[in-house]
Amino acid sequence: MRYTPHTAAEIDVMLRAVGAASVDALLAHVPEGLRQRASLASLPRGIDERALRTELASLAARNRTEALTFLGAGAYPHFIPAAVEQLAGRAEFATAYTPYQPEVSQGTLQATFEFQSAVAALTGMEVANAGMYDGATAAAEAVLMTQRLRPNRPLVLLARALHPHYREVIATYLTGIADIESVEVPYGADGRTVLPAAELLRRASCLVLGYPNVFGVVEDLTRAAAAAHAEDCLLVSATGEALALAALRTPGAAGVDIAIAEGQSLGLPLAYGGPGLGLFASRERFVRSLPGRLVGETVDARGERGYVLTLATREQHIRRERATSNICTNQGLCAVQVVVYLSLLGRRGLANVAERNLRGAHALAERLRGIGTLRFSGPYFNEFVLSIDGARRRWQRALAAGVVAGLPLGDWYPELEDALLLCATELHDAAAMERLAAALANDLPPAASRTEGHS
Amino acid sequence: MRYTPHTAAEIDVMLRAVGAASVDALLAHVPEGLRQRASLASLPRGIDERALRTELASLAARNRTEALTFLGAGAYPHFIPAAVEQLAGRAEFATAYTPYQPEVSQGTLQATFEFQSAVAALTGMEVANAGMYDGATAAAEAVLMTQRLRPNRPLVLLARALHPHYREVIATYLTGIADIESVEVPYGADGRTVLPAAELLRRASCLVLGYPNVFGVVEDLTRAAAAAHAEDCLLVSATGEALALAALRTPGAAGVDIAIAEGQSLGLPLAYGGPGLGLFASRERFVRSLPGRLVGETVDARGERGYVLTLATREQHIRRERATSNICTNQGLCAVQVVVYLSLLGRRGLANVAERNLRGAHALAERLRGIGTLRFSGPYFNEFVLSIDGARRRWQRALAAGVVAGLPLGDWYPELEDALLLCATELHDAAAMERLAAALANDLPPAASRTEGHS
Amino acid sequence: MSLPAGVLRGGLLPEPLIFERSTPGRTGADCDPHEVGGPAPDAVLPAALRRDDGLVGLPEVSELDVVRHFTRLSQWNLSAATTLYPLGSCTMKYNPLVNEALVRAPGFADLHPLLPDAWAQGTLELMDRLADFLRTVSGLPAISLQPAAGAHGELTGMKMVRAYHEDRGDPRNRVLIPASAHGTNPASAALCGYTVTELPANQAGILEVATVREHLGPDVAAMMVTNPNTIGLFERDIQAIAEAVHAAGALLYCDGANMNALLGVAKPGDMGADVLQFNLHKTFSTPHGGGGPGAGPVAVSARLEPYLPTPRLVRDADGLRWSEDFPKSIGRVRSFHGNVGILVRAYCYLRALGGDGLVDVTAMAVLNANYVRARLADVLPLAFPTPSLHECVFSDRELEATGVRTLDLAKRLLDYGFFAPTIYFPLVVPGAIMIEPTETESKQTLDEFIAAVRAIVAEADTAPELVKEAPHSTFIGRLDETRAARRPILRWQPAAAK
Amino acid sequence: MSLPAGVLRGGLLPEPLIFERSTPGRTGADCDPHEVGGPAPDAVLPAALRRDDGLVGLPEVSELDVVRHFTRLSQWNLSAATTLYPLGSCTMKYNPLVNEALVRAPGFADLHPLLPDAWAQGTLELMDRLADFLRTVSGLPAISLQPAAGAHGELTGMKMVRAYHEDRGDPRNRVLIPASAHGTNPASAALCGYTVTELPANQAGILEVATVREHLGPDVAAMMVTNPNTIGLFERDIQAIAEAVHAAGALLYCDGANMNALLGVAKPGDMGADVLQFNLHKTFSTPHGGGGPGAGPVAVSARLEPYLPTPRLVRDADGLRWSEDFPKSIGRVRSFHGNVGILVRAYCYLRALGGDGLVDVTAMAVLNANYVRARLADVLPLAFPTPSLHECVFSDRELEATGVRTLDLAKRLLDYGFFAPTIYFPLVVPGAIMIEPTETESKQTLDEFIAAVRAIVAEADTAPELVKEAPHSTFIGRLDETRAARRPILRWQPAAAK
Ligand SMILES: Cc1ncc(COP(=O)(O)O)c(C=O)c1O
Ligand SMILES: Cc1ncc(COP(=O)(O)O)c(C=O)c1O
Repeated sequence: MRYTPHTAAEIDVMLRAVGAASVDALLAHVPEGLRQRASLASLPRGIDERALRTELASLAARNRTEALTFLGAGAYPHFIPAAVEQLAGRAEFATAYTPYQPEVSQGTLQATFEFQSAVAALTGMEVANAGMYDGATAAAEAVLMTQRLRPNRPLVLLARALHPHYREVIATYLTGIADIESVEVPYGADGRTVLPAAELLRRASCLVLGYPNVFGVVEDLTRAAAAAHAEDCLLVSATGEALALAALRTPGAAGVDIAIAEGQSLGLPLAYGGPGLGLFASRERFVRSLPGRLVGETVDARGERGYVLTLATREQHIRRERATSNICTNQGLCAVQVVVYLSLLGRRGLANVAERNLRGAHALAERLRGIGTLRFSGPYFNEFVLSIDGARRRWQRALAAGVVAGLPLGDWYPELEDALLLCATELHDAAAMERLAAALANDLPPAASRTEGHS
Repeated sequence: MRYTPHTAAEIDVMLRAVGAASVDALLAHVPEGLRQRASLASLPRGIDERALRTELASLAARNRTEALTFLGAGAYPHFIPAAVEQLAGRAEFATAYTPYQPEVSQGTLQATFEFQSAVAALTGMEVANAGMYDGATAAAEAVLMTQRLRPNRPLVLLARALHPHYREVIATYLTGIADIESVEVPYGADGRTVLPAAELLRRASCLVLGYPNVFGVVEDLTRAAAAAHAEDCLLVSATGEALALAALRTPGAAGVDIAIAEGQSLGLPLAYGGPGLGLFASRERFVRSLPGRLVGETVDARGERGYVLTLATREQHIRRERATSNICTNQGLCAVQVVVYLSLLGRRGLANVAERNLRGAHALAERLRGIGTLRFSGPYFNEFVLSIDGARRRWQRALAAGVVAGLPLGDWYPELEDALLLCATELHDAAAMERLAAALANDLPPAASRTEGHS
Repeated sequence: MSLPAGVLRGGLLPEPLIFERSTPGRTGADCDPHEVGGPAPDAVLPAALRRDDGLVGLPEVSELDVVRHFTRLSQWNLSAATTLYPLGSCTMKYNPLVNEALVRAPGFADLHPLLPDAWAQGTLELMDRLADFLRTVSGLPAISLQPAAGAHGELTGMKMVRAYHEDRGDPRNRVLIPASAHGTNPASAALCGYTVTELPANQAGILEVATVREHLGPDVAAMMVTNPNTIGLFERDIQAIAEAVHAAGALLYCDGANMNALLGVAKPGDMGADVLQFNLHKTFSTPHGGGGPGAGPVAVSARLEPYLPTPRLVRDADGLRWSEDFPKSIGRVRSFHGNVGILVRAYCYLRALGGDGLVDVTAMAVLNANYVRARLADVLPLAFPTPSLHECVFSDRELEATGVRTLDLAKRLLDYGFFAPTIYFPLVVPGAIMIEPTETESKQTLDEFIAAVRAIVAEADTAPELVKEAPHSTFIGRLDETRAARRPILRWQPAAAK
Repeated sequence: MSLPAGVLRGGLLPEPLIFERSTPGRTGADCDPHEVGGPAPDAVLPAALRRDDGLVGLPEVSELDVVRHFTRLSQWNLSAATTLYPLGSCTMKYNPLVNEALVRAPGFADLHPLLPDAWAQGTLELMDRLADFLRTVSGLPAISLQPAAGAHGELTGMKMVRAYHEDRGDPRNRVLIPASAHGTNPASAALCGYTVTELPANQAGILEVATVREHLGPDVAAMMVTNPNTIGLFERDIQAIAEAVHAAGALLYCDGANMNALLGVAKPGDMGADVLQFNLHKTFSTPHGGGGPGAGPVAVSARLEPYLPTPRLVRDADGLRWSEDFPKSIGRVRSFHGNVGILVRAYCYLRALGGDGLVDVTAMAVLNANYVRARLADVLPLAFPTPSLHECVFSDRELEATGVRTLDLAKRLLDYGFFAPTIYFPLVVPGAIMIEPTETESKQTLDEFIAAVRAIVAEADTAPELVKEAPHSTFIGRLDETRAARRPILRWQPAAAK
């Protein structure tokens, strides 16, 4: 059988050692009624590696990844150097598990410690954990953490301009947790969140802002932190495009209390949205309230430096229902992959990729001037909202020409029905921008656009 | 700069240590006249990894690997399990070199020892070396070895049914080596080589037969060995399709003196013909005449078993112009890849793949009955010659339908102008065979065939 | 004479932190920021919003530095690809290399999650087929592939439990959980606002229906059971328990982390489960990645179906598409559609094995665990003599006289070239040693492991210090965990900042 | 107490031979022989031609066995991906990982070498562009990519030399080769039927034109020179030597293994070379694979062009195609078209670096070698004080008093985590230690290496036994090479067969 190595002769010897007449006899204590109904005969039979390759290739071919897309909105296409997946994918990283035995897991442990250090540096914060499932769940965990830190505050304030997935996940996580209400904070004409009144801040454990927010607009965290802290409310920044942190003032420098981000942009493929990686960083003084795993430095019996999982008393396997989170398996290998990416690019490479994104998106906005207008006046990084009449119709036509003209924002914001959320990264060259401009300028019926050959 | 890590500051410090004013000063002893003409400014500037990927992808797209082909003729398409390349490709195997320091090269050494053992088992011979460039050069080295073993024999006998590349390479290797004449031995109606007269054998250092030969036909090595040995002539078998050795009586059992083969079929991709791997196996008593590297077992200072390069006194770095071969860099990683493949399939898997090939090729021949006829009556493994009128025309038409109907043999054998050399491996299923049959049956002009839609 | 620092250790290379390899101005991969023109950052970002620290604290190294660094680090791990990793409850089976190659195909890897559904039909089809597989295996009619791991599946499941009761106007507040349960069970229940009541098992390690009945009440929202439980024992009363739970108006949550024991043997749906999370990284062989990513799809009975997270995959004339049109849904539990890369691997595994292969998986997993159990039971006391399935749990109580504890035995096993079993879990077994060999291990490997455990037990008598000071042969010695927790150092800092 | 066998050694796992992991009847990957029907083997193959031993002697292991086996073995190697590998003459530079990914694209990997040329235009285009790069770099007008390695390129080149002379009715029989040459030079010349005359260098390690003139004569077919020579010294008289050689009717063969020192510095064509082999695996960074595959393209001057191996790539209106239409060609030197997979990698490297990058390669390679030379010259005597380029050669003569020899120093370097330099080559330097750091090494790495060498030289005085018994920290101790050669064991054999 595939992947099960025993020969019939070996099974015999083993059964004798066990004292069982057959493998079936080992299952005899499972109630007969259950066993009779447990057949898997309705499943297809197994196939060999050759057939599997053929099948997967034909499935992959039904995904149109060759199209030109300007989609961001929480998942960002970036170039990943070959070394990143080859190194993180090494079998010794990929097939180990949580490093419960540190003496034979130093590879994972040191890499994770380096990841924590790199995330702290990227966010400008003091501590970072070993990673969460994704940006949205990290945001939800951050909100719950503010509730532990400010236990008597019945509100959490969520910017309307925070990515809707993040708001939805926070909402899901909050249900059932008694008496916490979440309040939506509106955005203004510049696309930035209008800071809530002191009265609201005073009753809230936290204010959560996107950074950049879902419109790509850069919030003023420094002002928000000052306002929140004046009322002892914690400020949480949530970054969907982690690369932006290489260009923007760090959450740490701005005075944020908890900075979370989706790390996918930093060396992880789009993979239809997962696995990504939740980055979670905060202040030293809050470390015992952090959710998730932490790796710390120590020494071995001979005094050599080494790394271990630490502060586990926050975690479910020790604290059970009083744990700071229920997380167990996290996204370990993604964290390793991200730190490989960050190491490879380093200070200069990362700054340059970020600058390339910023310049590219602004060049695109410039190119589209006249075809549409910028919806918001606030500063942005690599993503912006274009107001354009007949947004949905034009989007559909561009599609027929093989161009995905970003995201029609009406799906998420009814008030933005005539707006497209467009993203340009280092993967979009001038020719790609021309194709988008041509596709969006086109206001003819779809059939015509196809023959015009924009694809 | 790409791949050169120094910063300007470091270069300064290093130059100071060296006592040179500039890097250029280090080159000052190279004659000025040469330096002035050495500019590489005419070469394009470097590109980054992203641009490189784009360029290579567009080149790869110009190769029509998606076509249905029935080509063998010395290079055989086989399925390679993913584990094979992933394991052999591990950086520690790929980026080491010849294991001159065995204490830190045991990975390469043990794997090579295992390779030698597996090749000996596959060929039924007593010793095998660590590999040669390819089957053809291994054949040439075998011929030269027979000249060392039978120094006073002015002839080498080469079967006409030996792959022409092998014959050509042997001829190239023999030029300049005084007074050796090579004689071509014809084939008969069954496609097998007509054994040469005793008179010829008596003057020859060796007789070289394909096994299977270039027509896919299985020679009778046992008879050939008896005839050759009766005249103290050595028998060399040359196998282009190494997988055949899993189905056919081994050269060792048949009494061959040197068995060489092209190992590509055993886990190496086609790669447009290279890198492949020359397998080279022989008898214990000839070991000191072998060309190429050998790995042997030994012990370390503590008595632990380990492996080293051995019997190096045969080699160029010690014996220089008196070496048994000039080979230095061989195909080390290919040997590792082959032993991974052989390990993964093992006795049963390999026997089954071989049987699948044999059955498939015979099923194909059966399917083509009536469209053409088998040119030769001798037994075959996964390749055979089809006589078919208008072979080249039909081949051309099949091509237009996206099917490469094997090799028009007229290119290599003028007497076989109306013959196609066809190969079917485990990659050819019944539908593929149907497509070939349909394509070959078609005797209409090319344009028509295209609209008939065989592609 | 002692060797200078920085020297090969038994063949492995030491390596500092990547930050300690940095040189100012060095970079491994770069990008020309001017490629497409566009304004400079300071032309469009006000100074107060601009980063001005030059990304201090990130590494500055070459590509070769990075390659050597992580290649060296990787070699310091033991892993399922290099040795037996008998970590109980974690199902560290072989992770087929072909799956790693397949998931990296650009058709899967480069797919943006917000592409129009029609443009993602390959992945949607794969997800739909995977869902089908999992429905069949679980015997439950509906499923969501969204959760990112087992605990996330638990959270999702318990949120549905809450939604169900609230929807009926009967918001209950208590959940029953056996004391042997994995820590994620109580933690997940708590995250849904439930208080937890722990239930004891009987002398045989089995949860009795009577115990359950005793604790049931109108305030109980659900019972969470792991079956087979974390001792590897099948909960024989499970159907009766389900009936009791249902009769009390509560729901039955099944923790599916141990599904490797049940393929073709019993379906949670048939046991009466209302909700079950899969741990694809365990049962369906996706690599554990040093701690993830995993995937924790959650399957439910008909009564919980309306509450499944959105978006859900539905099929109409045009093919598969995502729908949010489920008003009772608990909503999203993460962004986008799940750890799709893990789903692809799990699909490959299921497809490769097929129905017959899955049945064989469980049969061989159970045989292997029972073989280890039988061959060790004379030297280590079993936690319970009850027949077990895919794993076996021992305790260290007979070692007590030697002073050797479970931890020591685990550390000493490392010297023998094996990863250690899960230890001190489940909490109900003193000094628990929980061994799950999985079905992919050969008899030879098991025999070597058994010999090692037996040798260590003997060493505990003859040379207890050898065991207590283990490991001796690892890259690094026993690490001081107390020190790490007392004065936590959680990141490297630039020298100036320290 | 000594640990039982089979135990972790400093973190590395031991592993027997794959054959010793076998179990009768086991297999890792299989194939259904009946998929497409067809007759059974015994129906079509007479018994005398059929294999009947069940492939005895091949392994019988599972996929997991294979994965663990080769993963473990791989970790026993030091490699350029894990540490400095300063093997002189071998140019062990960084091998970019992206090239490994690119060459595996199915468009390259699955291409049959006998496909119609029109169907292989991508690879042909790549080969043509690579040939262009190499022509520019060498300053020679024509090239063949067919040879599989450096020595194979030499053989090809010398066959052309022979063809040239024979074509002119002047078959000469002697070749001049400096004593410092690589062993492949005389071996290749001998394979072409030439006798070899060894030429000494002068006190400075340089070959003088006078020495060459002295040995030239009408029987000399060619002179083979390596430039820079194997001591890393540029042969300054090269142009005068070329003139003398040509004046005597002979040809100049340049061994291009050291081209890493010449990019942008000097072109062999300008030096007067008639033929030059490239070692792509050295100069152009294709991985060395534990001993190959490499590639040894051979470039020639106009007068040798007619003799290049066939087939040759020509461009016509339809694109690139193979042509055999070169009647003076020496013919094939191997099957098909060369080690194309290696050519793809070399192309990627050349394309990524471009002209400016290649110039930088040599500059940095020369700087690194000179840095090591400068920092070690006070503790190890240089073979020659002459200015050197990309590598430096020391001798062990000053260690003599301590009893420590070059071999010991090399073994001790392993303890320090470095691969050893090339030793005892070139033969003209007693106890030669030949160090080629290459351009991809950082100053830090070089400093660590320098510190290690200096420490060992100090140890030779203070603790000579420590050095003489090295290595101490490797996976296995110093191996007995004499024993291996005396009673050679060259293969594993089934127990019964022994
Ligand atoms: C029994 C049991 N339940 C739940 C979990 C939690 O699963 P995960 O780690 O994927 O979150 C685990 C895994 O550790 C487990 O063993
Ligand atoms: C100077 C020199 N010439 C020739 C060769 C032979 O090259 P190859 O090993 O590729 O056959 C080498 C490599 O070892 C070399 O260093």
